[in-house]
Amino acid sequence: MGDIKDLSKYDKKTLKKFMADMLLIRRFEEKCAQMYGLQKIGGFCHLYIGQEAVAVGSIGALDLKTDYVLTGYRDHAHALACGLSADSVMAELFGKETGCSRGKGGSMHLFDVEHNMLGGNGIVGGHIPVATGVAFKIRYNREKGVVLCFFGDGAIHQGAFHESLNMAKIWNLPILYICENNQYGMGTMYKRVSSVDDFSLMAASYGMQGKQIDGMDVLNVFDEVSATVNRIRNDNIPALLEIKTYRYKGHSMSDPAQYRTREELEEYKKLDPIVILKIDMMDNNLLTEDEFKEMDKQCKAKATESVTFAEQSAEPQESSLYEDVLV
Amino acid sequence: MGDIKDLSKYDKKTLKKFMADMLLIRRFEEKCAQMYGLQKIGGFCHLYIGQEAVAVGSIGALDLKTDYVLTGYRDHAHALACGLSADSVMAELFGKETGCSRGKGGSMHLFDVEHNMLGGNGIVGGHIPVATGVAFKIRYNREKGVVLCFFGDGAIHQGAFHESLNMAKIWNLPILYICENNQYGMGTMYKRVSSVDDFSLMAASYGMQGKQIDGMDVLNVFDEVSATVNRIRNDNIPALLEIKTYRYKGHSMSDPAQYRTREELEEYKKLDPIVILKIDMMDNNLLTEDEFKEMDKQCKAKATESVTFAEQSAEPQESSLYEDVLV
Amino acid sequence: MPVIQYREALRQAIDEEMSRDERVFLMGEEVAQYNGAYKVSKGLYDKYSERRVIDTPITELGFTGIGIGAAMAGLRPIIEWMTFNFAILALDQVINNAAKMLYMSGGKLNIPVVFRGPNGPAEYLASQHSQALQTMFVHVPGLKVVAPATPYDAKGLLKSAIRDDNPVVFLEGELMYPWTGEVPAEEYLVPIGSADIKREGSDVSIITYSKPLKMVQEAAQALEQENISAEIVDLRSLRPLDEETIFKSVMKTNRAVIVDESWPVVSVASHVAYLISSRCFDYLDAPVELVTSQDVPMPYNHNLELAAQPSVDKIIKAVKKALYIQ
Amino acid sequence: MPVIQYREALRQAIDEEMSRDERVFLMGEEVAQYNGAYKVSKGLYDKYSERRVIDTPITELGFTGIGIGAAMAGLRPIIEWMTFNFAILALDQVINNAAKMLYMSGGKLNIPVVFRGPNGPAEYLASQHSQALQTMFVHVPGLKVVAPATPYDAKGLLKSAIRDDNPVVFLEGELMYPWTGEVPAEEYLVPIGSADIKREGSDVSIITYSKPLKMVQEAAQALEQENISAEIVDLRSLRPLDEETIFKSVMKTNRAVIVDESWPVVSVASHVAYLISSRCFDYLDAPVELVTSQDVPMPYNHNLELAAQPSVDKIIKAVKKALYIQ
Ligand SMILES: Cc1ncc(C[n+]2csc(CCOP(=O)(O)OP(=O)(O)O)c2C)c(N)n1
Ligand SMILES: Cc1ncc(C[n+]2csc(CCOP(=O)(O)OP(=O)(O)O)c2C)c(N)n1
Ligand SMILES: [Mg+2]
Ligand SMILES: [Mg+2]
Repeated sequence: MGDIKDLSKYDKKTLKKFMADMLLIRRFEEKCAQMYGLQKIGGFCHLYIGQEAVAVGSIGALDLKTDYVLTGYRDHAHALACGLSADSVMAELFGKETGCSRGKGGSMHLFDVEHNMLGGNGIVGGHIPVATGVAFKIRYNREKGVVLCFFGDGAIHQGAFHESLNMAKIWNLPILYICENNQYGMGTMYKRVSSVDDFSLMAASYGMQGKQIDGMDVLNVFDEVSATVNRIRNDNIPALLEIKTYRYKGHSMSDPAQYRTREELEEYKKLDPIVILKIDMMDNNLLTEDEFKEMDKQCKAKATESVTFAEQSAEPQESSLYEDVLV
Repeated sequence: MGDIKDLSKYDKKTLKKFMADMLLIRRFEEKCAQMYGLQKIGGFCHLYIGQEAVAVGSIGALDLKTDYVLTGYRDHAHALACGLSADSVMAELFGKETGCSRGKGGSMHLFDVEHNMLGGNGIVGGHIPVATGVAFKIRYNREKGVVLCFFGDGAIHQGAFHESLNMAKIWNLPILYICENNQYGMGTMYKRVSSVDDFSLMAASYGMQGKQIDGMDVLNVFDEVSATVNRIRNDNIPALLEIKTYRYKGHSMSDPAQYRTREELEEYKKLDPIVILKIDMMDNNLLTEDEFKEMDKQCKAKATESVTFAEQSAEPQESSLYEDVLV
Repeated sequence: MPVIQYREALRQAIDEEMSRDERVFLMGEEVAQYNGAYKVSKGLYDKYSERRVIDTPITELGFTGIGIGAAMAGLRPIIEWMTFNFAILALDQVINNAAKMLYMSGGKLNIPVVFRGPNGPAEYLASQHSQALQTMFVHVPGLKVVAPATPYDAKGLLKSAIRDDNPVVFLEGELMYPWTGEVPAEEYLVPIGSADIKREGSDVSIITYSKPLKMVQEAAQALEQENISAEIVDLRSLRPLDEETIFKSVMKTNRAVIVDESWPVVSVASHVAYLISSRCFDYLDAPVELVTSQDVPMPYNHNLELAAQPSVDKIIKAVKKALYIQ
Repeated sequence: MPVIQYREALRQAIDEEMSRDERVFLMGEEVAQYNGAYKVSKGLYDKYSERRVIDTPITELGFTGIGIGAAMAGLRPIIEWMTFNFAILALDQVINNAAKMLYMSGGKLNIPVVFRGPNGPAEYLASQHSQALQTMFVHVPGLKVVAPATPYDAKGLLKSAIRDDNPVVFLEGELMYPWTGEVPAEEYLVPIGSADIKREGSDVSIITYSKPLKMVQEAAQALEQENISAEIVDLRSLRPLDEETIFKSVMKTNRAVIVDESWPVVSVASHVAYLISSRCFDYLDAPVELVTSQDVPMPYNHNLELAAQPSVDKIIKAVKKALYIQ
């Protein structure tokens, strides 16, 4: 510590946006936990607290007019970072008609077609081929875009990963596979179920570049993903990044997370992505404590308002049960 | 060429057995082709001609009292090399009651439980997890054995491969994965569908040792597999070998193999595994032309007799249709 | 009218739709340079190049998912499964993504993809390669499933399937590929969801689809000799099912036999038999009879494998049973 | 008699069989150190150590195949699928290997494996996580499939399944795990293949299995108030099916309603309805009625998801329809 990070190469607006996005995710997820406790939200609800830098830094490197994002079931953050409103996400979690999936998808199935966020998927690894198919479409149409495909340290062992990366490489598809290694797949520490410690090694099986990077510093994530995405955009050669991060909460709301120690958790909280960015910005005189407080207040307010919005929204009509089965 | 290979470290009986096994496979497969032409054999029939050194050299390194073999649908050679009689394999191909699978399995489903040859599987890659499970049993029971799991250059891209190797490594299962790279998966040259040229690279994704070796020289295969199997037997650490080989015939009997040139085929035939061993043995005065001819004659006779056996065997009773569904 | 093979009818459908719509492409194992394991795609690689006719590695789950992703993003993929036996590996993608995406996205993302290839037994292929797996797909809401038995229906239905905005599972059959039939030179479509009366009759309705149709036609001719007039209902579409046509026929004949080459338990056959039993309750003069494959894995031996499947004889027997003859 | 939870009954069965037979082991995601996603395996890791209670990576196809290989080589694995929704990924191994190995090896290699886990909808889990997938397994010869609805049946059937020399698919239910019931302290087995009359009655047979049993029992009680006497047939075993018990009941009551939480098309429900319609043709006084889930993917919204599933009300209505009441 002690060293001051030089932020001069970043645009202040960008930095503020990263901070605001991370804060919104944090406050939104906290609100979800609260609403889950009140049984306003049911089922599985996988929170992203602790990992904010990954979604925000990576998606921050994209141009969502041409680029795409797909992820698994821990998807609130990706949806928000892509630009979906807190209102429509919260309404979805409440199962309301105004939710981004009309109340039919719930927490694991958020979509934002307008901003090219194509889900949200409940099957571990199930979206990896699908994301690869989206990259296929970009290449087929000779478009400019790149796909970010996020998945966990648990998902990387699924056959779908192996099959997809090989095809992405032989067809030169513009896709960046991002393994968000938050160290656990449910109750399982990743080392217990993995034959390698460093997942980026797997890239070599597919003739791709692979890299392991720190995911607690949003600017590091942004820099690395930007560089990789630019390379992909130019060369059409897919890549794999392992981004090391940590989730503060249990796997889902029903998990007491007894498989790890308090100490381990506390150790990681010292690397809090919001705190890191805050310190770096303050060190560079790009943020004051008051500004920070104000931003945080606004994010809290947005989270609170989203609950009001969700609560006041209508339940879907029973007839909608039969809609959307087929076009 | 010109150089004489020193065979002094090999036992003469072993060398003769390798020769006899390769010759039997060659003559047996030729007989199959003939019988297929006469419509005595139907369906898919995948011949092994050209690849003999792989099955014979690898299986020659095993002790089939404790070790196991599993492979795909191109399995006649593995069954014969494990010790199944030509009669019972040919009878199976004829669909007869005396076949090793009572005429119910056919070409792709040969089994020799007595010699621990556990199939024969028609789903590309489908036996890789199964073979891993056999290795699991060895470890569970703290036995001495090792499993050889053979599959093709086409199969290696299946998700089943990725999932299995990871588990084999985390549980220290005694299994050697052998990718028989005969350069084609049906009509597809392996490089067209693979992001790497050297499959042994993939071992690194699973923290295993991987090696690419020549598969036209049965002694080379034997040496390499022996060394690897011994290491596995001692350390319980699985491994991956890519054995480079070539199939002379089409993928199956219905494939005219127009996807490759005559020249390519002729080039490979110069590396014929039987010829290589013959020259090496003759150079070392371990075989005379007459002995070779006599061996070949015997193998031809065995192949011919197997046809007689198969023809004279009874068709299964119609009632057997309903047997073996459940124990 | 030109007489062409079933495989050629499929090829024409793919070719016409590919030239009509730039978003349509064909992907699968050996579809391009090898011209297809069963030559359905013959010539298409030469015509459309590797951009639109694409050989895949042997990764059914993976390339099926890629098709779904491409469809979700706006293309209209035709995914060929070399056979349906291998598609079991891809079922997760079909059931959990293709069939559900529209629903779980609240109507935002439709998946206009066609999954096609040979289904059902051929000859001497043993248990892993001889499965008629329609049950796995017909059970699932969010999919359409069609199974044409003639070149005419094959072409018209495949064109409809490619134009459909939903995922369509399209069942062909290895032994049907060389079948011939009349196919008009001019463009036509066969709508998904409509059964076809392949033969009018008055004594019994024989309901079938896909490959068994031919046997049913033979059986009907043989029955004619014995003055039994069989009506043949070719379902063509399994999901949605044209219940009206089925019921109308049975209400007329008052007897039904269903012929299906898949296993009997929880089959399309038993489902249709239930539907008829329930909706035509007051019209049925006899229990609905089923002719299906035996409830066993397929054996390799040819006599056994024939014994395991429907046959003209078995159909005739079932019809007579439904008519209480003998 | 001790009253215990359904999950505890399963745990007892596994525990007893593991101590009885050294070859039995348990493998799956989170079964060991986490004590099971739904706590069925609680305490077993501590008792039997990592040799016999094994956490896997998230690789359903792979570890299912490993179970099959281990069974083929002489062990007796219990493979836990965290839910059946994820088992679609493993279907190839189940259908192409477990179900066919005995047949295609001509009787040489049997596969004594149990595949178990929660099947069917729970609450608020949306379409990918709420599927009742029995159709996919019951269709396939070479498998046995059981679906107990009470702690007593769960324990007795699981012990039978573990001792069975064939692959057995064992369907549980997340919402059933906390259900309680009497389970004897002394050892017992419930044989696979036998249905159980859970309630005697004379006016109508309500045939069900798995989770809907509780609703059916409630409905029967409500119907009692209206002087309608319902007999409840709990199938327990779906393959093989105890047809005799079903038919005997229907021949007595002359009316049947089938309650099944899976989708309706090509379902166990419609298959059983066909069987009854055909074999009890002369006994049925009304068409067989079905109460199933709606033919749609499961929505997340709770009101909608309840509307998508069977309910006491729907069962009562169906019974009345079968009785031509109102
Ligand atoms: C195919 C499949 N298997 C199992 C599950 C149950 N499950 C949900 S999340 C999860 C752990 C995934 O861990 P990881 O990939 O590391 O992602 P994270 O939850 O850490 O974000 C499991 C086992 C599932 N949803 N899908
Ligand atoms: C899952 C699956 N997909 C497709 C097939 C059809 N098929 C049979 S063999 C084969 C090629 C396999 O090639 P490779 O693994 O290289 O083995 P080789 O035939 O060269 O021995 C294919 C595509 C199959 N049997 N199973
Ligand atoms: Mg994780
Ligand atoms: Mg090959």
